[in-house]
Amino acid sequence: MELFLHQLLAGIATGGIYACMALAVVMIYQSIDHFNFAQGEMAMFSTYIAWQLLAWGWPYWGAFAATVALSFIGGVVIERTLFKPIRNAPVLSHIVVFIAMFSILNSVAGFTWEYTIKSFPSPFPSEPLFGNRLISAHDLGMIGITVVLLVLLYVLFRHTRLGLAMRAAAANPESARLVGIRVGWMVALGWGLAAAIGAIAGMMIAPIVFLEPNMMLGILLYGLAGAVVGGLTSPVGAVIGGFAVGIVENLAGTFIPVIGKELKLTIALVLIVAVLMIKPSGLFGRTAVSRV
Amino acid sequence: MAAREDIAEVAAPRVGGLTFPAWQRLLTVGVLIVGLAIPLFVRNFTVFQLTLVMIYAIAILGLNLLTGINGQFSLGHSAFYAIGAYTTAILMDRFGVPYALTLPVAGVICLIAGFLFGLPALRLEGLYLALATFALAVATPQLLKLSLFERWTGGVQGIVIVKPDPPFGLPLSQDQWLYYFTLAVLVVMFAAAARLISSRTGRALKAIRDNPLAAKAMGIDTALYKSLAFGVSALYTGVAGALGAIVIQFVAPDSFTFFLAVSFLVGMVVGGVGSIPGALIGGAFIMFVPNLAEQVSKGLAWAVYGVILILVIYVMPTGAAGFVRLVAGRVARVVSSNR
Amino acid sequence: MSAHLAVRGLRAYYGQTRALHGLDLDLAEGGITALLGANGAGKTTVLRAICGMIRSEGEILLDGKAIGGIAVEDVVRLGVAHVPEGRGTFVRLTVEENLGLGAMIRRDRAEVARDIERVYAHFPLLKERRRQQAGTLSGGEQQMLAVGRALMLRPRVMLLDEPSFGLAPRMVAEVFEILKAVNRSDRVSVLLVEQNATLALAFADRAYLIETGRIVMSGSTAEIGADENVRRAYLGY
Amino acid sequence: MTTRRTLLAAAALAGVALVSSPSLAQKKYDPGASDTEIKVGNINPYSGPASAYGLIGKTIDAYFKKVNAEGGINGRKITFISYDDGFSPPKTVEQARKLVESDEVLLIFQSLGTAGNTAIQKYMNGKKVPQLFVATGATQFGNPKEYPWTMGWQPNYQSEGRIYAKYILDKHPAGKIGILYQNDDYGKDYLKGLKDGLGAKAASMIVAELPYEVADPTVDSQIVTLKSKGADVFFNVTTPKFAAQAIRKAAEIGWKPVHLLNNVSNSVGSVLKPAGLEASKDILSTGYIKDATDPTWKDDAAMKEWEAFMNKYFPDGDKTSSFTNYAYTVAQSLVQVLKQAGNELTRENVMKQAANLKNVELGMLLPGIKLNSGPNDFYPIEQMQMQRFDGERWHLFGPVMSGEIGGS
Repeated sequence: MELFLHQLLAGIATGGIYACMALAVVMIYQSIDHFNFAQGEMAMFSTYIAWQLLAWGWPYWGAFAATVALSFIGGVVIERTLFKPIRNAPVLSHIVVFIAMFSILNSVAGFTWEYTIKSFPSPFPSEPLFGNRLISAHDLGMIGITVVLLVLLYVLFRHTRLGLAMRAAAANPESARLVGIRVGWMVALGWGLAAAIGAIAGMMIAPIVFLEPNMMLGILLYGLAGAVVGGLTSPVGAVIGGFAVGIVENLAGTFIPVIGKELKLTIALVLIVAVLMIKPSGLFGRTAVSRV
Repeated sequence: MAAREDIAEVAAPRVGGLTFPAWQRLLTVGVLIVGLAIPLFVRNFTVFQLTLVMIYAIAILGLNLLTGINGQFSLGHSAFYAIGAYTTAILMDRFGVPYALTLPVAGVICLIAGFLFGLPALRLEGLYLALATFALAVATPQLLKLSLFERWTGGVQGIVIVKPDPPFGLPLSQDQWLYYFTLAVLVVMFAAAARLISSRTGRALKAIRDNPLAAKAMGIDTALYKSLAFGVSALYTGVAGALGAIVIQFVAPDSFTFFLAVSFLVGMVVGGVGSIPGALIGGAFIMFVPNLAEQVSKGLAWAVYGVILILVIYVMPTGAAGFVRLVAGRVARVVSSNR
Repeated sequence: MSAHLAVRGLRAYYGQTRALHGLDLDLAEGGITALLGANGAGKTTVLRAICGMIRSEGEILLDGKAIGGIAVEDVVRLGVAHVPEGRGTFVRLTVEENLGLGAMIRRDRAEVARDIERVYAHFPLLKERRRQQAGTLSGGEQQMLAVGRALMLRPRVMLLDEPSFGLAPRMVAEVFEILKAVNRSDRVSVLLVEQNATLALAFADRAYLIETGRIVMSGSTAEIGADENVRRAYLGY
Repeated sequence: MTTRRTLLAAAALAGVALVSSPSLAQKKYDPGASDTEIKVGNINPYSGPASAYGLIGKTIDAYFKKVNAEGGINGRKITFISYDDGFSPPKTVEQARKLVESDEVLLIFQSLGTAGNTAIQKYMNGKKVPQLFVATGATQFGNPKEYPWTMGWQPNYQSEGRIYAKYILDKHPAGKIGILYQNDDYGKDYLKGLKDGLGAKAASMIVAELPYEVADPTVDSQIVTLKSKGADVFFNVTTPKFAAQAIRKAAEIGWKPVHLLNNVSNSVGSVLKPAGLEASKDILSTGYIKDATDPTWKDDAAMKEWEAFMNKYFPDGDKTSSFTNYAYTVAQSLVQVLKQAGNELTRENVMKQAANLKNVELGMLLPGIKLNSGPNDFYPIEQMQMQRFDGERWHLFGPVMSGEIGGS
């Protein structure tokens, strides 16, 4: 029982990582209607920018803010320069460009900052909270920031004209143009926001997993899994999905005999696919009403 | 009137008195002749590389049958490649089966594996299918490593197999022989794919891709055909994997990571989604372009690769096959307007 | 009456294929003009070409200024509202969000709020369903929503693509009544594409007949309606 | 014509006769060697999941630049051709064949990774091209009877595992051992070494052995489990990133076992410092190379030499990474072999000289540790010494121990 509780808490802590990333995944899905494979590498790259600023002696929150701003601009620029020209190409061609971006960012980061791990500071206190040693202040802080982001996104999407325009542009670009929405810029904005959220996720995750060019490889997969389980259309679902994946993975790894510890990831993935079979649009996702 | 001419030309462009399909046939024969001659004139190492190109081409063609013809999406074909490779390696190493006989076994096992995977995949579409196949790709190396199967798979160590010598005392090097062997398999599989696409089954698969609801209404058993597409696709990729194991002489979990699946996808898109000859171009691309990128810059090799990839997509958004069609169409128009 | 929207020598393309072969069209300021023709004649294509949704050549003049080749959203910003074929509602958004989107380019919040009420006054059913996802509405209700959304733009020109499609006859009359009222009160110029020629001729004051991408006849609705060929081919008597 | 043939025959005879004293031998070359150059091939993961190791290839490259700048080896310049295999065995095979058949190198040196080296082992031995000083501690690369063209270099993982076993049996005979290992050949070799070393007691002493995958984001879950299983000896078989995670997580949850950290990850600069020096206190490990980030060696002459080399030839190189120390030393070992080979730069002689290292001392090896090899001993380094971290630097203790696997 004690082990169960401990693993549950550890699962929540890791789940926080996935939730953070899942949120960025949902963000990009909302604006481009598919998934960006280079998302993790973008987050990793942003985190390196923050690391570099810190190394130059910037204060933490200054570097944090600058990184978020730079990432936002970077996201917009990537959309405008890389994806606008191939707007009409098939989806698979877009995916190949994502793969290209993935290799470029990974390679450039490794070339510039080396592949040796770097520690990245946490803005939260390092002593254990409430005498609880199983979940650190940083874990809690990260979960808190995820929730704050979630609320901000909710407000943006549900209660502002800009958010409404973004949702419209993603859901039905042609109709959105017909009401005068500049769809191209909405997509670029979506990229910017996704990059900014990714940057925050990266800066929250790096203190836990250490900063190195390949740090996002596994996390992106789990984040995607979380987003899909929760439903790609629902930010709340994505965050819950992220936690669910973290908890399931830890419990499966610990309590399923023989194969559990070796196939932790596989079991988590099988469960996710099972969820999708029963509920193809995710636990909290809405099925699009399709007109025939 | 002008419109009617346009349509007529798009339907059957003629260049130099030959229709597009006629050019294709001519080109096929030409490529085959060159393919037969090449190993006699180049180094063994190049022969080996070209063999790998053909193997990748078969794997990419497999993926293409699924994505290009049937419209299903897979990021997990490294798994079927791995199953094919391990089938061959285990049969050769543990049971002493001759290498040539392992290919059909690998193909059948992958057909079954693909069909079975295709069943649950039926309920998933687009991104969700992508995730499920992605999961398959990620899980594959773990399953191969699993200590439960270590007796057969060799666990993390993998299996080393012996490279076959040419039969009947043919005066060929091992590399040359494997090249011709692979070429023969490739020709058979490409021809079979071409027949499949133009058959009733092929039309059904394409109908499902273009309009699943209409296909259903026409009485096509979409579930069966979609699973079948998965199976056949896996068969192709599995046979490629089997050949790969023989040529590389080694299988290990690290050989079949998610990056292999990504490479297949890249090869398919670069060659042209839905194009049979495009698979060869795709195979050559994933074989040679990374080496080229490495020559440009060692530290930034993958950045260079990424840039090349982006440029390719910009120039040929629908892959090499689409690009050729476009150019052929243009040429045809210029030729006919000069006539 | 000057031409509010004038089209000269319009050619339009789907990919490599040409669908319109040079056609002229005038839309009178404050008038209602109908575009008649059989299925596939190119009626919808004309509307799509005017608001820049497909590639076209030739001149398109709004108030005498060329608007050919500019982006859809910029055409819309000049006051051209297009109710597309198939309605183009945002099915996952609520009714009220759909209406709000119609006024996306307007800055006068208070006026927008008043206009929403005006649309609700026209279509009380929409008010009842304001919090529902648009996808849950019936075809007729969605059509009302599409018209309402177009009105939210306070357009100067409205392009309507088969607004009667999928509507019960009683509803059709209602929608056209409202359109006519708006046309009069706001002096909106309307270009109407209709399969139902009888309806269109009753509603409009001018009409064009289009066949395989070309204008084959134009004139007042009275003239067109009186034409023997038109009566036989399109009016069915 | 006749005279020339006779001359050639005489030369060949002379070559055979003088084989035992290479410096006097006639010039004799295999592909890849000439009067002016020696071509050395290498395969490294510059991309992909193991790209951190790419630093090794880059450092070796820099070191050979230094050798060349200082006049080369017996007047010959080293041409170092290094390719990327992205840690994928099929690519390793392709690159090895490219090096042998296209670039025609004299030998392949320091190809990295167990799977990749296994993949090319048969090929290299078939071609009779040296696969020298492979960059892996797997035990299968020191088997001269079956694979006379393949040789390891670093102490093998199993030997190291046995050293820890010896320590545990000696100091904590009643300990409950918890193991965290990377789920691949490297992790399993360590595991085997430890279990062999513990012998019959292994089953009763080991309370948990938990694997992790390279793609796993964290090893937090495993650490929590190890603690709750009541382990009081922690055998940490992880690569640097996961080692740092494990050390930090253990400290975070207040788990204070006897912590045995594998040599792969005992760099102060790139593991212990990121993990937290306080948290790393009292960790035990083994060493054979000096760690540049350990202040113990601050004034060491050899370390200063290394630093001068880094500053001049590899200024962008990450000096906190132990890979640069490692690569520098292994490159020196190759230079030693090539020097010994003199003018007889044949593949056979290269292997022969590699198997003829006698008490070679290299500056960056810990005091007392020497290179030794023989026709039946393809493990040049077999000695290690245990060390304890005091929160700032490593302190060596106990005797220089040698593994029991090599020399067979």
